Amino acid sequence: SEDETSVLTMATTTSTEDSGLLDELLPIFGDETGYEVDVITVGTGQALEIGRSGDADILLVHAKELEKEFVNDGYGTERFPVMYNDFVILGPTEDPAKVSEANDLDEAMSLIYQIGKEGDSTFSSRGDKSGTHVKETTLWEEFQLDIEGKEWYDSLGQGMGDTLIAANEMRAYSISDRGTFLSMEDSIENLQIVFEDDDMLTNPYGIIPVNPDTHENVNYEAANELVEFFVRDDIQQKISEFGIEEYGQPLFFPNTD
Amino acid sequence: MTDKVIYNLQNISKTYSDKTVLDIDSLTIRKGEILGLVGPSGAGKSTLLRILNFIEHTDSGEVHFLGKVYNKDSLPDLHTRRKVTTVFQRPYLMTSSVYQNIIYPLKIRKQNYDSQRVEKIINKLGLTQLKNQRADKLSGGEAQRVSLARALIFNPEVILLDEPTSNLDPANVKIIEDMIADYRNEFNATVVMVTHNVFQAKRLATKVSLLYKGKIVEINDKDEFFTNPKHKVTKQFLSGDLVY
Amino acid sequence: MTDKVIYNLQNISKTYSDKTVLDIDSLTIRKGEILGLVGPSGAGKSTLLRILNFIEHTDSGEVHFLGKVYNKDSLPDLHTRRKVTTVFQRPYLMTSSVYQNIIYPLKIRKQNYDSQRVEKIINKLGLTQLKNQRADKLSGGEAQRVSLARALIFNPEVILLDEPTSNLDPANVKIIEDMIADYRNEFNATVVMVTHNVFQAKRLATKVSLLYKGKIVEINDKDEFFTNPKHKVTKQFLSGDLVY
Amino acid sequence: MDAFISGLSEAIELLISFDPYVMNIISVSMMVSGIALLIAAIIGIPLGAFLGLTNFPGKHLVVALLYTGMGFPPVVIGLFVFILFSNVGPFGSLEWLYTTRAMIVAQSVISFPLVAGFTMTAVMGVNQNLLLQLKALGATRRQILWATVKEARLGVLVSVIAGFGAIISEVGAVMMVGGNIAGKTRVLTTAIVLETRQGNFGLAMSFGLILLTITFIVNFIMLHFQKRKLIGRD
Amino acid sequence: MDAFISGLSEAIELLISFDPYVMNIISVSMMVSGIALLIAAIIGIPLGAFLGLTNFPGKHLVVALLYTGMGFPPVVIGLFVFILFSNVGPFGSLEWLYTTRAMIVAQSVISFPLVAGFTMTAVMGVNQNLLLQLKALGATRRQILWATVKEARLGVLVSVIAGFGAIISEVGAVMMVGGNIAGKTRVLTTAIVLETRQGNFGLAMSFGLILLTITFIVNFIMLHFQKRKLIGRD
Ligand SMILES: Nc1ncnc2c1ncn2[C@@H]1O[C@H](COP(=O)(O)OP(=O)(O)OP(=O)(O)O)[C@@H](O)[C@H]1O
Ligand SMILES: Nc1ncnc2c1ncn2[C@@H]1O[C@H](COP(=O)(O)OP(=O)(O)OP(=O)(O)O)[C@@H](O)[C@H]1O
Ligand SMILES: [Mg+2]
Ligand SMILES: [Mg+2]
Repeated sequence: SEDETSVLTMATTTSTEDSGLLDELLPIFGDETGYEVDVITVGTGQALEIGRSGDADILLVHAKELEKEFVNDGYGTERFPVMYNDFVILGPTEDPAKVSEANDLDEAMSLIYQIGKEGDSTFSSRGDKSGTHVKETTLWEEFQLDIEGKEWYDSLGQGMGDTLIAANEMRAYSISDRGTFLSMEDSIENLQIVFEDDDMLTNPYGIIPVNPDTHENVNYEAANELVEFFVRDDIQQKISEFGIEEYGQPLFFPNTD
Repeated sequence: MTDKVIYNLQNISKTYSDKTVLDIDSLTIRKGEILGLVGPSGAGKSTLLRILNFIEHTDSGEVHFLGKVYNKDSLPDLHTRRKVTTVFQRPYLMTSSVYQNIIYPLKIRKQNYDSQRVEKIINKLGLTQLKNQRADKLSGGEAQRVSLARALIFNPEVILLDEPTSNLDPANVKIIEDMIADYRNEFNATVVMVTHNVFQAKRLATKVSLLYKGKIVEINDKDEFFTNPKHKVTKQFLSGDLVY
Repeated sequence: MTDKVIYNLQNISKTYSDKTVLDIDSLTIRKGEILGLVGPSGAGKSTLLRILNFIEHTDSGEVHFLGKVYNKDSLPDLHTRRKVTTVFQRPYLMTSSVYQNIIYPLKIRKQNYDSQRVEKIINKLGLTQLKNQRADKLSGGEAQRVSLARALIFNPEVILLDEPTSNLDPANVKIIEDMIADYRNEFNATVVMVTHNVFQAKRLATKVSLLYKGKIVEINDKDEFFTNPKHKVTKQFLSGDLVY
Repeated sequence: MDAFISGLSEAIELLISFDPYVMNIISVSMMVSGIALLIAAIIGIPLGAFLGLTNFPGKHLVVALLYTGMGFPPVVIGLFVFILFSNVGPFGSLEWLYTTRAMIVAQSVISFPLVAGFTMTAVMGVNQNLLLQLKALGATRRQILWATVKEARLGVLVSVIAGFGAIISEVGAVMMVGGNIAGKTRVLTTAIVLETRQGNFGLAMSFGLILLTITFIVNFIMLHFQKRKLIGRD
Repeated sequence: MDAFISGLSEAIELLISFDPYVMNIISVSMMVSGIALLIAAIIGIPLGAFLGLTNFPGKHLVVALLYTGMGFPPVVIGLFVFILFSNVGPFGSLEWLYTTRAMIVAQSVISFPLVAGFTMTAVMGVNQNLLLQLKALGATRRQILWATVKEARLGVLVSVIAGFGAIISEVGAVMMVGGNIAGKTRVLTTAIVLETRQGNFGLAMSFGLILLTITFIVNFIMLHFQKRKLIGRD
């Protein structure tokens, strides 16, 4: 029925899909170009793996270092910055570690480490080598806090949403992208933002067409059109407005990296 | 022979999907009797035994048993039911050894038992060699003998036998007939025996009854029944002319 | 009677877990014979029939059947096997109607059949009323008759009968004996019949054989067998003194 | 507990409003699981019956393998099918990945051991005399197989019900090979996961209820044909 | 195809090196599924046998419900258990969520209908004369139940195998209520999903192989006791 070249397969991460942004933008793209976009939602690692095998035409992910490697290895043509949002540190409403009183990120992380060591609270990590998890690991390392094998450090190996649900139930500390937290705020009442706004907490999203030289079957033409679409001014404008109506603040910021 | 009434059936009927297979106005069985039950194939003999053993409900009527009354909504309690047992036409043996099958009734009664008596019964029925064999692989006649052993083992007051020697050779038939007679004499037990073998009824029964199309056509003392049948149908049956 | 050899068994043996239940040096069955097979319970009669019907492998020896030789590794082809059938001691009826059970052999042969003949057989066996009933709920004797109808329906050359009247009343026994005799006369069929009823063997058989502990002790023309038994064991059996 | 109540009313609302999004999800679910089950039954029932009727050296091993197949993690089967149909896999050129076809393949593989295994068990449970009787009546191997399946029909039916239950409720494999694409490969279970992840427990519950209702209706219809057998113990 | 080969060698390596991470995952898997199965069997076998032996009005409905339970989506059961044991749920104060206890509860619920349903089917398949025979011998209800289960033992065993297969391979519910916490509630299936999400298909495959090996060994041991019955069609 449908022409193969009219379908574009995009692999992306759960946090992007769950925010609802794609549901808003992709229909516009479809109306304009006639392309239909199939969205496959998987983990970051799996998204990159799907790209490597040529099972997707384009990737939208947030793991900058891995993305660069992907392009360097010849699997993607180029990484285009699309937008960014930021990470926030979450904690239980009673905030036993008093992280909200911390002056900087270093202190915030140390307080969490300390309360964990004392056995009065826990930390829920995604533990799935996703963009968010990689960022979290970098932070512990940056502040020389060794979380390896600690009883209070729960490595969940799950998506962002599931991790937040778990942290909410366990009254644990955690790190999340702002978008996911805002979209779930209503159902995770035990959690609040205890620390935010630090340069180290930015979370850039990139879009990468899969290299047609490596996999000749990919729909490179359509992928390029989607890239052009995402960086267009009016779409960047829409990205910056997305979520304001519902959450009172934007979930993503237009990016020029 | 004592006069004590064991069974008294009143207006019993049983219907399977519109087909009435049993319709008995009245039937009395007394202690110590050996009632031979004869009748053509499909007459309802096996059905009657199931009702006497309380393993099937009647559709209407009353069964008086050992002085109490039961009907389609009430069955005797376990203790009472355990006084009766049946050796079925197609005995079902469990997939354990012959020995385990035979002592099963004793085991479920959690009864201490005389293992010498068990051995004696097994011996008499020629099952000694088969004791440890799997019971579900037995020949037709072997299965029938195991089934009989399993029934006699726990001294029931009433034994219902559904053609217990149909798959057996003459010598075995004799052994089993003797055992039944002995058992009845020793325990003053009551026996109801379905048989197609008119000679067997003659040899063993004290009373004989003809069941025909679900009805008791005639019931009488053995000698009367055979020498002086009252009913036309009985006469036909005895002369081998009665077909359904 | 023709002389054509149907079966010729040579040094057949069959063992179940260390127990040899059949051990036949030689047995010949000719076309048109009605061989009565007698012997005590557990002698191996049913086992022999299974081997004659090729539904069980022998452990050693040869079965010559209609001029070809078969052994433990070879069975006749379908066409040949379809010339034989058995009426089992415990017939298995499928959970469909009586009628469906009876015409099953015709259906699987994809044979056009004479439905009048089907009706005639059903009628003769007194099954007309039961035609549309579920076959797995029949009484013992009814099941036996259905099983016989199912065997006769497709005109087998050889019929093996394992106590075909054990659950039947005298009138039915007579009908069935007549049917077997008629069938054999009409089709010059060969019949092997296991029976515990010495009278039945006398009435029906042309030859009689005594199986004892898996061995053929004696085989002879009917009259000779009964009036002038050669073997000690045969004499014991006939006098009812033979127990295992 | 609120989630149940709201889930229930939401489910009813979704169903009676014939919401096209929901209707599409239901129809994809039914189509994929239905076809997969058909494939599994066509291969699994004869094979199971054959195994149940035949003795051969090493049968014990085959049986254990078949039963192990019942515990084959659907996600592993999903992964397997994914690799087979991935662009770099042997069947990549078919382009079945992220279509209902790959889902059907995965679900067939998942339900097959259930159908075959339970059919085998049911056939083994049939009275052994049936086999002798059928042989004595001159049935061919195929006719024996068919007659035995008919006698064991309740057990065979339950094998199909079990297969259906397993795949209609399965999520890992269909997610992996279907991709949960809205309007194309999204089925009830993947929709449940999606909604749960987004914290919409009510909607997730309502999809769950729809799924159960479908399963119940399908079972009820299948069992209807067995009614007599089911209550026939008289 | 590479993923299979590397998965296999990785699996063997992981197993023979007694990697403590892997050993822990295996032991949690076995412990959770084992206890859950025990609970399901203790309730499911008698109940299934009872249903198989008894006639009552509406039995048809109960049976359809039970079979529907076989197709109860594990994720929905997971969600259900999650809500029960969550902070705001009725059993929140037990603090069982994200522990093996909640996983055991969920898996018991998942395997229960399988055990009960197949036991029921197996018992219904037993020769109807057994029931009459047992009654005639004076067996109590409980003794009848037990004797029938013994006669239907192959079918009952398979019901347990099916239950085990379903829960050892299940991922949605244990993920949801256990949380896949490394070293605490991570089991083989959740580890598979985790590795898959990370694109480590080889490692995922190797966990899958370990899982299958365990299932196979368990089945083989269980079937061993039934060997005679299995090959006894002679
Ligand atoms: N469960 C059942 N459903 C339907 N019909 C039945 C059922 N049980 C028995 N019947 C029918 O009831 C009639 C009487 O059966 P029963 O077994 O009592 O006969 P019987 O006198 O023992 O005959 P036989 O001597 O042949 O064993 C038969 O026609 C039989 O087909
Ligand atoms: N499958 C089997 N496994 C073990 N033993 C068996 C098997 N089948 C038959 N037997 C044994 O073989 C012997 C002969 O059995 P068979 O059924 O041939 O006897 P039969 O002469 O027909 O006896 P009956 O007159 O009692 O029916 C019996 O002792 C029986 O227990
Ligand atoms: Mg009868
Ligand atoms: Mg026999």
